Amino acid sequence: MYTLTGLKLKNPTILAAGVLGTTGASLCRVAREGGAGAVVTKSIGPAPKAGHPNPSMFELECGFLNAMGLPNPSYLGFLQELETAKKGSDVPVIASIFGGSPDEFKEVAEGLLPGKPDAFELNVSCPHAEGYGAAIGSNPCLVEAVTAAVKDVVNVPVWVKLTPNVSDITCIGNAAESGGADAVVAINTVKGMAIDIESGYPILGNRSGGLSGKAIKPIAVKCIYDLYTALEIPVIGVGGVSSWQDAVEMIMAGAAAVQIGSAVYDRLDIFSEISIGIEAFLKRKGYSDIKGLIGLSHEMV
Amino acid sequence: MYTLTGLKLKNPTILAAGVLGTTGASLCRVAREGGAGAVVTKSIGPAPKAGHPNPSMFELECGFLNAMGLPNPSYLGFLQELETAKKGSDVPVIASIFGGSPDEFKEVAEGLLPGKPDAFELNVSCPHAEGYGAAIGSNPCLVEAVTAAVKDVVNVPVWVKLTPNVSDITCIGNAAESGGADAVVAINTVKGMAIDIESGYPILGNRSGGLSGKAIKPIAVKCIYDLYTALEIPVIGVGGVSSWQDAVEMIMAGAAAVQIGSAVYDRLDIFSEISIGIEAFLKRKGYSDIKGLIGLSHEMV
Amino acid sequence: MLPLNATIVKINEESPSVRTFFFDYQFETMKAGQFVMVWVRGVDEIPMGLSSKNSITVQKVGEATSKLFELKEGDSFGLRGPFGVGFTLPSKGERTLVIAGGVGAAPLAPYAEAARIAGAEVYTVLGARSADDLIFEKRFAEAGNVYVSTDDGSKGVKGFVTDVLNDLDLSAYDRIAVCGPEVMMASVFRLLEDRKLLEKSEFSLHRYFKCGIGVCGACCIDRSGLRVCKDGPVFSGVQLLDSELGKYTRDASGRRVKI
Amino acid sequence: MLPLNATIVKINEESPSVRTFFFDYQFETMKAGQFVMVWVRGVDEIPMGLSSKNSITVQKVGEATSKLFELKEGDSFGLRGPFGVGFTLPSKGERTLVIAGGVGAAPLAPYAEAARIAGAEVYTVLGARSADDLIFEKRFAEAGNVYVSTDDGSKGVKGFVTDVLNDLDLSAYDRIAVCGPEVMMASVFRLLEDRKLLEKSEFSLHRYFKCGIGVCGACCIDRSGLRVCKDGPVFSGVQLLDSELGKYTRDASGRRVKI
Ligand SMILES: Cc1cc2nc3c(=O)[nH]c(=O)nc-3n(C[C@H](O)[C@H](O)[C@H](O)COP(=O)(O)OP(=O)(O)OC[C@H]3O[C@@H](n4cnc5c(N)ncnc54)[C@H](O)[C@@H]3O)c2cc1C
Ligand SMILES: Cc1cc2nc3c(=O)[nH]c(=O)nc-3n(C[C@H](O)[C@H](O)[C@H](O)COP(=O)(O)OP(=O)(O)OC[C@H]3O[C@@H](n4cnc5c(N)ncnc54)[C@H](O)[C@@H]3O)c2cc1C
Ligand SMILES: Cc1cc2nc3c(=O)[nH]c(=O)nc-3n(C[C@H](O)[C@H](O)[C@H](O)COP(=O)(O)O)c2cc1C
Ligand SMILES: Cc1cc2nc3c(=O)[nH]c(=O)nc-3n(C[C@H](O)[C@H](O)[C@H](O)COP(=O)(O)O)c2cc1C
Ligand code: FES
Ligand code: FES
Repeated sequence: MYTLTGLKLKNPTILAAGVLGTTGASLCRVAREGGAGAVVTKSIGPAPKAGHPNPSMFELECGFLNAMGLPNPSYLGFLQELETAKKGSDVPVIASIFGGSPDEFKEVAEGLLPGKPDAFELNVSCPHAEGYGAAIGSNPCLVEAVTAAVKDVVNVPVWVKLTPNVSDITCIGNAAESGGADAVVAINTVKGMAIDIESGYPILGNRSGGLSGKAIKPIAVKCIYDLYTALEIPVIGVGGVSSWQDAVEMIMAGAAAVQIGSAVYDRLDIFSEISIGIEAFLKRKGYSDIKGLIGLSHEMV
Repeated sequence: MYTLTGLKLKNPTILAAGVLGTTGASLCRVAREGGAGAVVTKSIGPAPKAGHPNPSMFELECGFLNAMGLPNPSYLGFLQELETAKKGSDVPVIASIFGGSPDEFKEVAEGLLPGKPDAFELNVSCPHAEGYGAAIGSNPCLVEAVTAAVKDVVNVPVWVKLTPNVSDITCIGNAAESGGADAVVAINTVKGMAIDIESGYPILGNRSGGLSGKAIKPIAVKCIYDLYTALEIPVIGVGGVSSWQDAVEMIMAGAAAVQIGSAVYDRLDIFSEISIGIEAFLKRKGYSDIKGLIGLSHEMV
Repeated sequence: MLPLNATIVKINEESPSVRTFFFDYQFETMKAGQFVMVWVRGVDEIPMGLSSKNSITVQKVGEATSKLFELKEGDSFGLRGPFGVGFTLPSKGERTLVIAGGVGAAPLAPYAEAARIAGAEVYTVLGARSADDLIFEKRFAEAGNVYVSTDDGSKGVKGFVTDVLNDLDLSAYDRIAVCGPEVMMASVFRLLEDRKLLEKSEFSLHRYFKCGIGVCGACCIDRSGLRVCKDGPVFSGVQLLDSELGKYTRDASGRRVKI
Repeated sequence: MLPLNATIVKINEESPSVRTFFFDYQFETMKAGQFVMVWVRGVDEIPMGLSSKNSITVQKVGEATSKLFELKEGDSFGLRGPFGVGFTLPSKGERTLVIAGGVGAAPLAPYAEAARIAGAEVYTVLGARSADDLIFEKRFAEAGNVYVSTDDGSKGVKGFVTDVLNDLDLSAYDRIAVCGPEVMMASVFRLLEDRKLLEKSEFSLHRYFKCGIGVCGACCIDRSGLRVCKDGPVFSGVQLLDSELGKYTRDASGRRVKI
């Protein structure tokens, strides 16, 4: 058992937003069969959205590209899924939400409150949805306003998920902290695209999208490292984690917990596998819990 | 033969800055044995610099991390190398330069003019050298000023190399264009880091550095695609090219030529290999030269 | 994997609304029931079962399939795959019942053929709206016995595949493989559930796919949370107990839509 | 590759300023002459030849090597490698001459051993400042004959290895492998050039390494532009004709420094 922003996590591995998080049943499966310590839902918005046309995700030599386009059934449509998730999973369920303005964020958060999410994660970082996500998340003022707006109407922890597609992620992290965030989550996907050379077509239906998986781990580690220095609140690490070694690396960079997205491609029980690996590492190194590892690399000079 | 900003390239593959570019002899070897269509020198500054302590580069599962720290013998020390390169290589030699201000850039450019470089490439994009590189390259005003300053004192083409570590690379590209740049080069490395979990130490001597190689290709393709739309001047593509397919992909995204850095790790003659591959592709597809491919993906809708 | 470029080498008209597209790439490791993501460039990418190592068999229903129908030999599309879990092959001597409705015959024809090659006895119940819409009757016949049903009675039994099934001793089969419209599959499911034969059965499901590789979660079914694209599309009848099969599906936004 | 974690299992004092560090990892594919990048955490990463599959032999000269000398059994450092091109192994029956000066014996001891195992006749000229500074004399002696020279005459011939070489019929050897201080290697090079024996010879060079993997260009030599870390560190004498050997080297900034 491990406490993060007041939530009791089964272990420090968390399902990342937008991955296997569209239905309540799927979230329960990741928690129970997959062994995740907590799960984050698909990002939910104010109105139903079909998302971008396919192809919306594919594997690259290194990592994955996706441009889902925030498909979601709206908070009204998602409420029943959230209830299922809360009932059937034995771990905290964090509702990821998005909107085009502080008011929309507020509306969605309030709309989901009846489903009793254990926390909210604000998606101000999706790189391929016009007017949403990174459009907000690269502007510190908007990030602070959105965070404050949601904090105002909920009394569960609020995490803010950051985009790496900015000159200085710590400046956005600071804005979230000022807005009252209980934690930041770093990082969302990195802007990227791929072209089919036989036809000349960009492969994604949306032409460009976000890079995830192994390719972005060093980028995530650097963002986490910098945020750990800059902020008081915890940093939750995400981006390219696919082994317990990756998780330990992020924790040493400053992550208080790690989220795992693309790596469910290989196996669903990656969460148990990684949390067992972390435990074994702690034991071998003589640490009583992961607290001793968080930010360790900052002390090595 | 292929013309780019007035230079006659043997083929559209160019050695990237900072790779095998410290000595004149090495540049000649890449041109002659490697088959590069043009070569760019190591970035040269106003005073000798030893660079960061080792480890300064290593291979990751996907790509490479480096933090060389712009080691260079100063323009005075480099003049004889430039002369050797010009004498012994049968292709254009582009001098990469850096400085901490428009005046320093000017000083270095003027200092190297006796070596008769065929063009200058302004490094405003190195992510791990305080006060240099990306410190300038994320500020549009400075980029414009630096470009204009160098344009003022040289009468060969000036290329400006951009960093992807900004919210909007097209805004920096526009600044370079306004400053009089003849081309932009995209991208330099992406900020990243890695930690040794056995010891907790960041692996790079400089703690963090820049990601290159396969991991960053989708990021580079996206930057090139966006710059092609935003600018009038040519975009030279770089980042993760290690096959002719990668080169064609970048060209279709909008690159007028490609630079190759990390991939010399596998084989030095990657330049001939890729230019032969491009030729064969053009022939198979019935194009008379690469002009027909440049930016092709923008027409596919 | 990136989409590979598949060039059409032959097009067969199977019925007024169904065509088979043969391409110049062989999915050598393909198991019947596995699917590919077919990228109709500039339009959409959609899942299609492999009807052989180098073909898909497509019913024209909407934008992407209509665009496919405009393509000619020499034209090309993108392909990713093969993905997902296929039908379990029978062992030598086993009696296998194949139940195919409409274009559901596409993944089942290679299954019947592979089952025959494995030395099983193959029986097929093939249903369609009319005689014209029957697909792959010849391939199934070459693999074993075929019982035909058509809604309009223009060939075989008039009615649905379940009408044929009611007349068969289903307990005599070791394996039952089903693919077809969801309403039909739901009827077959109930029938097999009543006769306590679900353990022997496998169904190939159809849900809205986005990634096709088990990451995005668009295709998950209730209440198991199983992913149709990765844990399926072929599921055993037992896995589908207490499931959404025949009740609802989800659209691209994730909203439930009644069946 | 990321640096692997090597734990010191034994330390041998070879001379007052040279120690061998044995570690708990075996570079099974190592060829004599190849090197590893030794990461002394928090200090520096430096190249070291492998003196066996699981050891490096280090002369204390500056910051990083001094820090290594502070380490004890059970301590660890990082290792990347093995990198570069090693010495060419002789064939059975060939006569091989090994010329080692100072800590240059480190990569040559495993070479002499491997040559002997390959069935070659091995002769070693081993030079050092004084008897105390002779390294691996026993390993060389077990592999074949050893001629010793010391600057101060405390053992063997008083003088340099070249003084020993002048007395040998060098044309009688099929291969000549050389490693030692640059001034010594330059003398040997000139001697072999005079006697037209460069074709049989190989030299292991020492230049300032940054990446160690052939990308950064820090270690390139004139006039060939060859990379010492990747195309070397072992070069044939012919490759070094008209080279900077014995004339200048480059510091970390790339500036030329006279030798
Ligand atoms: C595993 C699997 C195998 C399939 N095999 C075959 C086959 O062998 N032959 C065949 O003709 N059809 C098959 N289908 C159905 C086929 O995918 C749809 O008919 C096709 O997607 C319709 O696309 P459209 O653009 O023409 O129609 P649209 O007008 O876009 O939509 C019509 C209907 O097609 C379905 N559909 C559309 N897009 C998708 C999508 N991305 N994923 C899933 N369904 C979608 C939806 O039910 C939708 O209501 C299979 C589906 C799945 C899931
Ligand atoms: C291929 C190769 C194999 C070597 N094998 C051995 C060996 O088996 N045993 C041994 O004792 N020494 C070996 N050396 C030399 C060894 O690398 C240096 O002695 C060591 O780097 C000194 O580091 P320092 O911090 O103690 O000294 P410093 O005080 O940093 O420098 C002293 C001198 O060491 C050299 N040096 C420092 N850093 C580097 C570097 N990154 N790359 C190359 N040279 C450097 C320079 O000549 C410098 O002037 C080898 C060198 C090379 C290139
Ligand atoms: C298919 C897919 C969908 C995603 N959807 C969302 C989303 O809805 N909201 C969000 O904040 N992040 C979303 N992400 C980003 C992930 O949560 C995560 O930040 C990113 O993928 C990096 O982690 P990874 O490398 O472990 O996948 C999505 C990622 C993928 C691959
Ligand atoms: C070892 C190394 C040194 C580099 N030094 C420079 C440099 O001095 N100036 C510069 O503009 N870019 C430098 N770069 C960046 C490359 O020129 C190139 O932009 C980047 O590596 C991406 O290309 P690649 O993936 O082909 O390596 C360096 C890259 C590497 C790997
Ligand atoms: S379609 Fe994405 S998980 Fe099945
Ligand atoms: S040290 Fe980098 S190329 Fe040799």
